[in-house]
Amino acid sequence: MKLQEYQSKQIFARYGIPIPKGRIAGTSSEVKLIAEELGGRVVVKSQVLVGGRGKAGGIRLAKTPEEAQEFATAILGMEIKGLPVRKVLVDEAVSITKEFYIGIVNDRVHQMPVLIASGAGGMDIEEVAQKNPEKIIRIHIDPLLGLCDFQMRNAAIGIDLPRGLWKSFIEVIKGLWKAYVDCDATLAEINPLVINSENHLVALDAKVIIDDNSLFRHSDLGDLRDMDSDEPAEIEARKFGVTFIKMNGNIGCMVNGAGLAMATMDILNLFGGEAANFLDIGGGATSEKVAASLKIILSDHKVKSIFINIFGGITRCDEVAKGILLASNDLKIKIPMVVRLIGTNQAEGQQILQNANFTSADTLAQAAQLAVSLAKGKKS
Amino acid sequence: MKLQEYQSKQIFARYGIPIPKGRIAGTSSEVKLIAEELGGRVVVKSQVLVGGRGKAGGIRLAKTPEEAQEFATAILGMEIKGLPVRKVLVDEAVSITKEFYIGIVNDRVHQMPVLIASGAGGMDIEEVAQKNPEKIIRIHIDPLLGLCDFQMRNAAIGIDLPRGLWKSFIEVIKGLWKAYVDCDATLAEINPLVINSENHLVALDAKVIIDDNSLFRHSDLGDLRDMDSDEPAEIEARKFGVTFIKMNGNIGCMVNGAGLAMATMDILNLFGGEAANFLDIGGGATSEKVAASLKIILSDHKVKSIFINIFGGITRCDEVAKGILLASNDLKIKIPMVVRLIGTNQAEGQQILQNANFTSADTLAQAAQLAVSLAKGKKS
Amino acid sequence: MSILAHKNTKLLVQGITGNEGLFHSQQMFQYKTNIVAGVSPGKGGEWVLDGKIPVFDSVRSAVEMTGADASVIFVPARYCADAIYEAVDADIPLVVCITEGVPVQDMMRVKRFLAHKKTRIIGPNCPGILTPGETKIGIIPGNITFPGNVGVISRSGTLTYEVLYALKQADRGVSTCIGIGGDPIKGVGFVELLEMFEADAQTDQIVMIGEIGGNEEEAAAEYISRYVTKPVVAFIAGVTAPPGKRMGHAGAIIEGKEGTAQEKIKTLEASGIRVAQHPEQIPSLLA
Amino acid sequence: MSILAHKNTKLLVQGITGNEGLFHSQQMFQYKTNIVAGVSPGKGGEWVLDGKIPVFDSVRSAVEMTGADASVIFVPARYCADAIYEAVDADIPLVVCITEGVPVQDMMRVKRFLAHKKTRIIGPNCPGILTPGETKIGIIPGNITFPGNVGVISRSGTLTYEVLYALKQADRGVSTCIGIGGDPIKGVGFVELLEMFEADAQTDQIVMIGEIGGNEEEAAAEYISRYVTKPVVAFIAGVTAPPGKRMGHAGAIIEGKEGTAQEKIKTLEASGIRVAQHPEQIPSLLA
Repeated sequence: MKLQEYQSKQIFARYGIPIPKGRIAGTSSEVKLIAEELGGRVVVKSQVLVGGRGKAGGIRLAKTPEEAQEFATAILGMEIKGLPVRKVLVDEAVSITKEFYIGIVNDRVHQMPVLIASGAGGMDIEEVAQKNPEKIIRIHIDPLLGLCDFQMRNAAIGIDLPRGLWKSFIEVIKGLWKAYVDCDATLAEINPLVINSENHLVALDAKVIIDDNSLFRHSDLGDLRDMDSDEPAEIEARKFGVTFIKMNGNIGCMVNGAGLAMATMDILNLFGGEAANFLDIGGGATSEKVAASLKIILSDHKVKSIFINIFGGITRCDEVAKGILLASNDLKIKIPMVVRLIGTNQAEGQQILQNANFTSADTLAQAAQLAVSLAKGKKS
Repeated sequence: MKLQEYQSKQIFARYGIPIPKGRIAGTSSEVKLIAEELGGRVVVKSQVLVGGRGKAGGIRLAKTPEEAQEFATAILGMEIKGLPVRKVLVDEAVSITKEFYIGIVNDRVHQMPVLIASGAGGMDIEEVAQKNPEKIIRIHIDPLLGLCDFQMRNAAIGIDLPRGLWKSFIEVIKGLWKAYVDCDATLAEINPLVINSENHLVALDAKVIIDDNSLFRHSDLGDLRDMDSDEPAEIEARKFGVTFIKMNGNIGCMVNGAGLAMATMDILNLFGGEAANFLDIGGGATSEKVAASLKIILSDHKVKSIFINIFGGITRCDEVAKGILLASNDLKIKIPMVVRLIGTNQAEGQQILQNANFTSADTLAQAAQLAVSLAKGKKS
Repeated sequence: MSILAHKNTKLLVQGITGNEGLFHSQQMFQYKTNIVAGVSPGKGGEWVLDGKIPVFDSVRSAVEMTGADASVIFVPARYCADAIYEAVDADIPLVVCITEGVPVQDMMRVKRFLAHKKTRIIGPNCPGILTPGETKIGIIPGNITFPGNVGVISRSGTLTYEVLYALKQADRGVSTCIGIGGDPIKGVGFVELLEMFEADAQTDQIVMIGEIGGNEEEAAAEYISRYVTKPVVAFIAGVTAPPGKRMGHAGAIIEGKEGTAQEKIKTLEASGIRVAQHPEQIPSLLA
Repeated sequence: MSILAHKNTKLLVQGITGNEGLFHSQQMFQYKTNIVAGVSPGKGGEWVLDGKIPVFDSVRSAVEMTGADASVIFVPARYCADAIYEAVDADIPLVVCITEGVPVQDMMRVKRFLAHKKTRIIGPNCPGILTPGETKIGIIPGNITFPGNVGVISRSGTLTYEVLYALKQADRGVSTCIGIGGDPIKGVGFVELLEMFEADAQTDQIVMIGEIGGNEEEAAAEYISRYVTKPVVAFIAGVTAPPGKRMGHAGAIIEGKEGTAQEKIKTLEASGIRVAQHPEQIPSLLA
């Protein structure tokens, strides 16, 4: 779960990381008031969960409250990479003398968190990592011992931080590490961390991603999810514990298991078709979940055929079959469906569907080819 | 550093461990007021840092505020094992249906903390450990991972706790572990932990010992040290960073290093003498520290001779010699002194003392024999 | 023979009284898996599966009383790390963790804790182990495969079933099938299992099912080219997955340039491993 | 030869710019210890000991630049655990920690962290290592002993010097002397060093100096009776220490019945080890 910049900054502030004075606003008149409070020179920052906000004109430096209001009006009307801007963060303008990157992320290859630091902050850190890997300091953190002081000093040394700032730098990283652990983050990042004209460190931008699996122990953080950043269909799917991601094709997919769902999309592609979505109904899907999934698939009007591929382990084929019947009766589905049910309670599931009018197939390849040809308007 | 019961309970309460309602008092009239507030039936508990308070009459159950006042008057006048009672804890009386022991202590043999639990609480746990070791549950704790839920359940199982109380028991142990870690305790103990008549767990007694070495990071805890429990000479010594423990003999000892100090006491014993004290001036002793140490030794009027045995490593013999001169001039010491200075700046040290009138000796055995015979009144 | 688990493996089920634990214990029991005990704190003393399997309050007591030498975990995600620690503390050599949704930081701590311990962990978020005709530890359906000479290793769940089913249709049996799970931080990985299959007399060839994300397939390719003499057929899911989109699977995030299906397929083929275009093609690529 | 440290050992001093670190670095330098670098965070680039020894900001950079293969720690107690982790992280094989007053829980975490690491820790709260005529790592005065065939192991500080001095008076030289420190949780213990002395060609006999508290002497007695062929002479301090009284030394708390000097002496003698009545008696008990 990605947090917005202002949410991430609020978390960092709780851990003693210095952030600019600022407030969140939803209207340009609020922005003007905040800019007046902050003394006039402010940065108006669109709050959307995509990169490249600056390039898209979603971050503007205003010299006066009036200018701030004007910029806010423009930004609050924007869409950035398809996402509408509904909120802006108004931060006091900070004069920057140097920029750094610091972040803590999960490193799946080394199976532990890694502290990443660079003297080349502010720029696209991924580009730096590719072109000048020696400019990126990587320090792995023992997850039982935690981040040690010497490691934070090594980071300071590695990015050539002036010695006078080591102490406050270490406090920043300590806060970042504590935030990362306490919030079950998979990423906690400050880019850029700057030295301002008073020679203090300030976190100008902030990004936190929370591990979705950990939300059971962070009821407070769960509320921070920004629904605006997701497709409405994705939000609807999440309510039912279903993972849905919209794709560009015209074959609606419903599969159990992420790996099988990907393989199903891949095989459609192999036979000349294209999936309209990734949809994993998860393990042990109930008939209600199945029906809801079908509804979500059908909300995409490009869908020309539906491919249901269920291999029952925890999931029972009879439950899935019931759900399909339920939904096709309710929704009076006219779009052709290819249904493949294998595994736990396979016989019972196929029995339920036998009387209804679904195209069935034994092999995955046959089923995929059928779905592709149906999408192309051929009769089954 | 041992904490008083009431201090330990205050710490436990901060970690969610249920303790009886109660307050600390220094006078019997306060005790009466507290007893009235608590509804009459209270336990008046002497606050001294020794075991066996109950047997000594230092813990009394009062049925009325008047009785509480009466008992407090008696207890506040007592000495228990030589320690004057200056404070009493007044706790509401708790009706007990079952008693347990739980504690977390450092286990130096296994080099990690150990959770100890027993269904035989309230009694002398050390006696139980000796006579019925199977009644004591020992669960070692990984100091990096911390105490796990399953270990706490295993403790509950091991002491035959009713299942309905597992959850609150686990909360108590979690609090105990957190207190132990946060306070750098070497011991955190509840004895007894009881089930009261409402079927709740309550910590009736509490003991916490803080690692003296950790006090630099617990400025708040340092203030809790109870000076009443120590010899005035020991308190005075601590001020100078000197470890002093009073013993029963008549030969004052000043040594650098605990091991050598013990060996020095041992050799006096071997040659028929007895040390008046253990005194370790520590490493790198200054002349002021040496002078203060001599003053402390002389505060014991039983002392008939003084044995100074310094083997210089960090400690420099010339510094020690200067301190000896300083003190013997200041205090006009008449008691015969045997001084042995070996090691770092040995020559300079011996030079300083050469002109003064001290008995010197080359070997430890000679020096010890001299000190013994001087204590027996023989001329050197 | 087989690897990891066989008919004499004495299985303990952690979380046996939960819905999933009970359902799959029944399934395993029907497969004749030698289930010797269940653990469910607070329910020790009960009996489940028609009074045939005793339930204990703790893993330690279950192991003491029954000699269990493997455990399968069905407890909810929030209790999963503790369940693993409990199994490790009781020195159980093999722990299969079916639970999905375990927080990543929990698993990082578990992995660090496991260093130099005797216990081997499979999972979490995995379908477990199936040694056809001998034992089933986890949730892989038993009827979609039969004993044979193909060793199967997979990061996926249901995709593994698809592959087992395809092998069965082609009349190819399996020595042992292991679903290692798709989470970014997990127990045993491809390389360790490749080593075991290479040493296993019953296994003549190996099927490896990977997916986008991480670098395990790349590490496996290197290991195979150096140390594995038996033929290996691979399949990688996620060729059409958009880079950076989360696929409801922590394992399916693409990191940097690495981890795309295309990269993995290239690396595997460069190491001389045959890569199937779709799951049902796998049998035809076997030796 | 000798054990642990010899004239080619390249020593790094952590905390070299502090009072104690600088004083003892001078002493070590005078003893011709091969000091190659110092570390003092924030002072990298300076030079100490008359401009002969470079100071680095981090252990890692010091090791990279100088190839140091041992470190001695003089940093204050509050920074000690971190200094040890830093040395371990830089894969230094031998770390001698002189600092006293390190919190016990810090050392418990250090000990747990060290499991299966390459680094060997001596101390904390110890006088260090002296290989007479070759190198001095720590604070043992160099002039109170000379090269010979007696190996010395001690839990104490100044008492060790007393013993070295007594050996010198009796014209007995030393192969290596190691003060392991008196703290309850520490690095290398008696048994590991006994094993090394047993294997060391230069060492013909061993002196072991213990004190009250813990059970290390008992464990050593058992080890000696099983595996040590060279003669061992022991001394135990604290015969007159009152039970339960803290002796300003975390190591000197008597736990339960175990750990009294009398018990230790009994156990050692029962294992055939000669125990001296006082330090100066030790030379006469040597072979």
